[in-house]
Amino acid sequence: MSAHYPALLVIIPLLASFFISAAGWLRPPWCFPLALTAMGGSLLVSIGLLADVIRGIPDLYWFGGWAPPWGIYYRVDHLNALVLVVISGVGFVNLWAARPTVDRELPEKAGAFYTLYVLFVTGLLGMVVTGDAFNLYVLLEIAAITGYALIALGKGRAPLASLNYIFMGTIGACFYLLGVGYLYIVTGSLNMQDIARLLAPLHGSRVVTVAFVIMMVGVWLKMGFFPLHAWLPNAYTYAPSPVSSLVAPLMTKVMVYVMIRMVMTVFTVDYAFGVLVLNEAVVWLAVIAIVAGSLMALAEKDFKRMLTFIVVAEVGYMVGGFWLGNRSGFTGSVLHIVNDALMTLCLFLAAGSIIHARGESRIQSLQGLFSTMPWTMGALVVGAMSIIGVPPTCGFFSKWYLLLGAVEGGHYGFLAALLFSSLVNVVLFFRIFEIGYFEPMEASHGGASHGHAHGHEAPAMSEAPLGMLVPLWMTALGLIAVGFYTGEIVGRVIRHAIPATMF
Amino acid sequence: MKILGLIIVVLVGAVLEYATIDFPPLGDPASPASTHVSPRYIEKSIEETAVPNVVTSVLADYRGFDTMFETTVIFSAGVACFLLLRVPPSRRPQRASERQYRHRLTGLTFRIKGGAEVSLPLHEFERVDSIWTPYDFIIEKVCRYLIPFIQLFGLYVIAHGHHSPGGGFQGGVILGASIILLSVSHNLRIALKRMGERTSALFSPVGVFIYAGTGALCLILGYNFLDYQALAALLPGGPIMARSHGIFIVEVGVGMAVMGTMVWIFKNLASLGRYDEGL
Amino acid sequence: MEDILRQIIEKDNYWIYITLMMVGLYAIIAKNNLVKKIVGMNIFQTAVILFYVSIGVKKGATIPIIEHVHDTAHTAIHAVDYINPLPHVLMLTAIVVSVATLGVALAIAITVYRRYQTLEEDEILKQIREP
Amino acid sequence: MEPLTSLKPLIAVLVSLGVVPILISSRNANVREAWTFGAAGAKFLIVLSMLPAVLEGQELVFIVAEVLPGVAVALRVDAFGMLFALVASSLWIVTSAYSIGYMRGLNEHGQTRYFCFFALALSATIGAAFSANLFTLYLFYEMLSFATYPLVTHHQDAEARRSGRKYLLYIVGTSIGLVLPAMILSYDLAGTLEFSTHGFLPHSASPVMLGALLFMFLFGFAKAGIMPFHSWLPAAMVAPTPVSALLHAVAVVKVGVFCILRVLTGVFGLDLLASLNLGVAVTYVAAFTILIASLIALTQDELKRRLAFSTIGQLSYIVLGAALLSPKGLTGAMIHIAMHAFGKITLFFCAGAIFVATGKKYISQMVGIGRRMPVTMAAFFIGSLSVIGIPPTGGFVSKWHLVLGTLPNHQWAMLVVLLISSLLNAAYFFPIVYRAFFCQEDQCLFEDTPKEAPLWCLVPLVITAACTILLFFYPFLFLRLAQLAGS
Repeated sequence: MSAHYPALLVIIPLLASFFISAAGWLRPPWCFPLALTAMGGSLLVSIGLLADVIRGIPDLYWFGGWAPPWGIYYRVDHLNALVLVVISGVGFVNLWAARPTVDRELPEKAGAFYTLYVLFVTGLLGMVVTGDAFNLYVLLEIAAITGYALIALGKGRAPLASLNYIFMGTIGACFYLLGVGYLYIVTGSLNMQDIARLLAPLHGSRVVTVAFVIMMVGVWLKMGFFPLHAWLPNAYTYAPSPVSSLVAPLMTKVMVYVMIRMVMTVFTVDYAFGVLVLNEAVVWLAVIAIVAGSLMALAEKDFKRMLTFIVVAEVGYMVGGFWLGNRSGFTGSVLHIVNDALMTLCLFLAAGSIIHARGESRIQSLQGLFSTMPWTMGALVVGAMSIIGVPPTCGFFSKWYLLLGAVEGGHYGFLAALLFSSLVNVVLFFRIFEIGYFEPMEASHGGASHGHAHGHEAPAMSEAPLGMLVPLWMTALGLIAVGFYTGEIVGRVIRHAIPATMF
Repeated sequence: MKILGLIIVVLVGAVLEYATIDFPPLGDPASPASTHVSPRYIEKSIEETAVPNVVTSVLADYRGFDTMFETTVIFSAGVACFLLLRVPPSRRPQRASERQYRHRLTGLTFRIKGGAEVSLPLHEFERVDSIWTPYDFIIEKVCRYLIPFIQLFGLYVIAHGHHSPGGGFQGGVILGASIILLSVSHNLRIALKRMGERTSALFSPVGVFIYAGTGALCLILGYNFLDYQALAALLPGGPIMARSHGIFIVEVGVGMAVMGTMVWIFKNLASLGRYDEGL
Repeated sequence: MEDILRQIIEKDNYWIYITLMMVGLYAIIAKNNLVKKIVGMNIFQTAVILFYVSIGVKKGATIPIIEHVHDTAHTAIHAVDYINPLPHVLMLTAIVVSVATLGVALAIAITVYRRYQTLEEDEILKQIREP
Repeated sequence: MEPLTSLKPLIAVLVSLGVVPILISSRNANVREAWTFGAAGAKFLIVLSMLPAVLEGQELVFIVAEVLPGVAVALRVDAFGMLFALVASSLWIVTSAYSIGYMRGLNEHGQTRYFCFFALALSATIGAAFSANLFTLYLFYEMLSFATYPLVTHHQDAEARRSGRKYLLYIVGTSIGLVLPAMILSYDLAGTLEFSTHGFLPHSASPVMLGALLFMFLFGFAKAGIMPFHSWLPAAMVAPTPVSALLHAVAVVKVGVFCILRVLTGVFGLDLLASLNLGVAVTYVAAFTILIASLIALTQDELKRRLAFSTIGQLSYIVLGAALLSPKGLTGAMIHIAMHAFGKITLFFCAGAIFVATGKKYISQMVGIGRRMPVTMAAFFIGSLSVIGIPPTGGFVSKWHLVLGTLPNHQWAMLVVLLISSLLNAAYFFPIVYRAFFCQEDQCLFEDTPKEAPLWCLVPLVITAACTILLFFYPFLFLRLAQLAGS
């Protein structure tokens, strides 16, 4: 049975999405359970795949029974097995938290919402595990289109933000498609391994350089890498909270994975870091991304929008870490994909439950949160610790590898940017904790609590529903658990993913 | 904003142009694209899948997995339009809008003020939408007779994808277009009578499910996903013919999905999600 | 000078697709009306499709449908006689994707219009800035 | 003696962490306080149970998780760690008793939160004491910073908010800004972070790098209150007095100094410092801090701020002692942690008792208070004797070793600094005691009917005062531990 895992990984959620869509019309109450089985199924399969990879069983899957350069094939190796588990894990946990909001805001269209939700995760899972460049484009588009629609559901400026996201996202996807076209016209094959083999003699030619540049620009645009990030803050802020806590942790991280996959498998590392002298410039771009992201987050008035700028800065971490070109940088970047997905999920879930209870996310309106919503704020503190980089949480360890990579690569600009961004994160989050801790709730603040002077007796606890708190705390504890398991993750999985030629 | 646009456009154009210098000239048969992977498709297509139309065999068999996700893209676009636009009946404002009726025989139109209840012999009258659509006898009749043949041609295109250019997508679009023609020539309500929202909303998941289901069936029968030779156990003819049949079933699935989605998207877009009056 | 001219003439299809793509890109960036931007996006995607299809062309080759006569043994099929089917398959997918994106973009444009009663981006931004 | 793996250090750290959920769930105050007492007692007993093994030179090790290649979250109980843990856990018992009296006396709000974060801070302190490598030390150091923030800003008013902001800016800012890069650089140089008896940094590294690393560590551990990064400590006096007493006199600041000593002995190693004569530079920084802090203390009218500046001065004694690079100096520094702890906690308890009983904060308002609160002021006198270093109290023992430490390397300047600062200590403590007992008739602000602070406050400060005297006569426990750690 396990031989079929790579196929089952994508088929289970895909088939389930059709059933959910049909159930939306025939048996509406079945939608959520079906979505849950889909996510649960793909989570189990991805864990099975990770176990196979750790045991050293290579997972190659030929679709339609055709050999690679002719048919499409899936390849599960050390790099993407980890990302698979993260995606399906985040999808599964976030689905729990999505239910209260979905039941409240769009009860009639729950079927359609869960269909797009499951298709989004399917698109991401497929993108991570595929070995075919064009198939990656198709799955990229599935994730993109479902993402556009889900984001446009939000209130206020959501449709306009989603429209801008469509324009930038389509340009990015088309650049990627053009890059694949340029490689196809020169090599004649669409299979990643095959292209790499045929590309070796052509490394000097213009086409490969331009193909590389276009693909990178396309992927950076989709990932929201600093100069091309204009769509990200609005899209993730105005999206409904279950959507932003799904899209924010996953979309950018998977695109970072796609960048790493492209550079590692298709163009091969010694081309990217040897022939092309691009990586110095890219690391400096990442430095600008981190600094700019942190500063813009500092200037933000809205809590959720501040989180989106932190996501922009975190993308700078991953891209900069990878382009340092040494083993620690690579390990840090891949580990940061895992850690940052969890951290961003924890923060956006906390933001979601605050908005669910308070109705708005302006920073000024977060008064008295520690007394009214202690559990949510507790989880937010753990998430903040992880973003700042405090040891037991996982955020510290990926930052540790990134810093180590910067020191080994002698890139002190990147080191300074990382430290600067950590310090700015401290200021960002403690600004919110101060408001939540010191300022008492004003009178009649939407909640049932009454106003009072010095906050002596704590106002009534108006916590988010249990359905949102359990996943939030699962993520928070997950952050600490992953922190302690970093040794295992790096030792067993990431170390084998590093290409041999990387010094 | 315009100057920025110009600069970016010129810059990107130059970069793209820079690469074309190394491209093989147009149509040269020895270019890598034509010599590496595709010769096998052309030479072995008949042998392996008994489908003369190589594009269909590559589309549905060699790279069948791609096409499955392509159909999923269409399906997700349909669901997305529904999710974004459809105004659930419970939420619509209940004020009675003024209504217009036209007497079938004489062509006279009556306008009923909002809220007024009038008993009219409905079989003689037909409802006219507030956006006055020019009632044209010729168009209505011509379309009425034309649509069945369009649909027949659509089915032909789906079924004949093996031997002539065509296949699931093209056939599905033609079928969808026939329903859209009906709602354009008449009005949306008649089209809804022919193909309700629920049927079109169920056509697309069922269509894509046929595609993915066949693949899963091959999985259950022990072969890889979408490996149609597994169907030899169920269908007559050897493994080669099973591939051809497999491709045909998949084309039917795609046709259904595309038709359902096209109609569904059109209804949502045309009536802005209210399903009361169309174009 | 002469070989540059030959270069340009021989590779004219790439010129066309690049200009088409740049027109699309310019429309997306510079246009003010949202629907015009959507049209620009569609042009952009069609340009990429044109590029792919032009890869598959072979001089003197016919469409990739092999007429085989049932009774006679298979005469050898040479790849040279038929054009390259792979780009056509890929572009079927790309066309479907561009249609889907167009559909969703128009649906979202309708929700924008429903909310702001205008499709001009500057008017929308003005409405957002001072509610 | 190969290290013995045992679960005890982990239990010692986790016992107070485990009590937090119980504290949250317990409804009435008495149950909560009983649990805090129980946890404090249990922690002290566990630490005590490890004492005999440590005295024979045995080390107890427990590896929680191998987190990074060559770096693990691991606990190791050695003599130095045991000394500090003993002091911290024993004083927690006394302080928890004191804080019951204090919190009830002023019926503070948010007491559950107070006791929870107090327990968290203590588990972090003990964790830091038992950390086996620089990484675990940094982990508990950060945990302590964040656990004490709600304690410092307990009153939740504007002033608490400002001092909380300053507290974070200095402590978390320097730890992320300086200690983290320094740790990364030393890991890059040495490949490991395990403390070893004579330092793990390679001698081959460039002296400039090593010097920079040393000063990044020195100023990075801002909790030690070395001069440029000291002003968070007076600002933290806004906290309730038991917090200032235990944390800002004993636990938090001592962790800062403990980290610096660990860095000097475990990361660099005394011989490496001697070879690069970096030790002299550190002594000058410490001397500068001692003198300036003592001078500022003279000018402070608020009692707690004066004690705070005195603490800054005393901490730099410990850094100075270690930087003398002589065995005697190191022993003196390590004992001073214990002696100063008992002395200074008595002084803070007295300050708290005065505030509970009379509500007075400023020294100028305390003329003649000895007549009203004789026992408190007597304890205050003993405490100040210990801090100054006059014979009948423990402070003398550690000062004696510090002075002996300056002799072998002929560092007369340091000897002079030690003596002057002792004089300065006397200069800012004796006026308080003198004016408390021998005031002229017209200036006495208090009538002479004795009315002490509630018993819950009084008994702990008497105990700690008694301990300071006891430590003078029986300092052998701490002395033995310090000598073991020094060798």
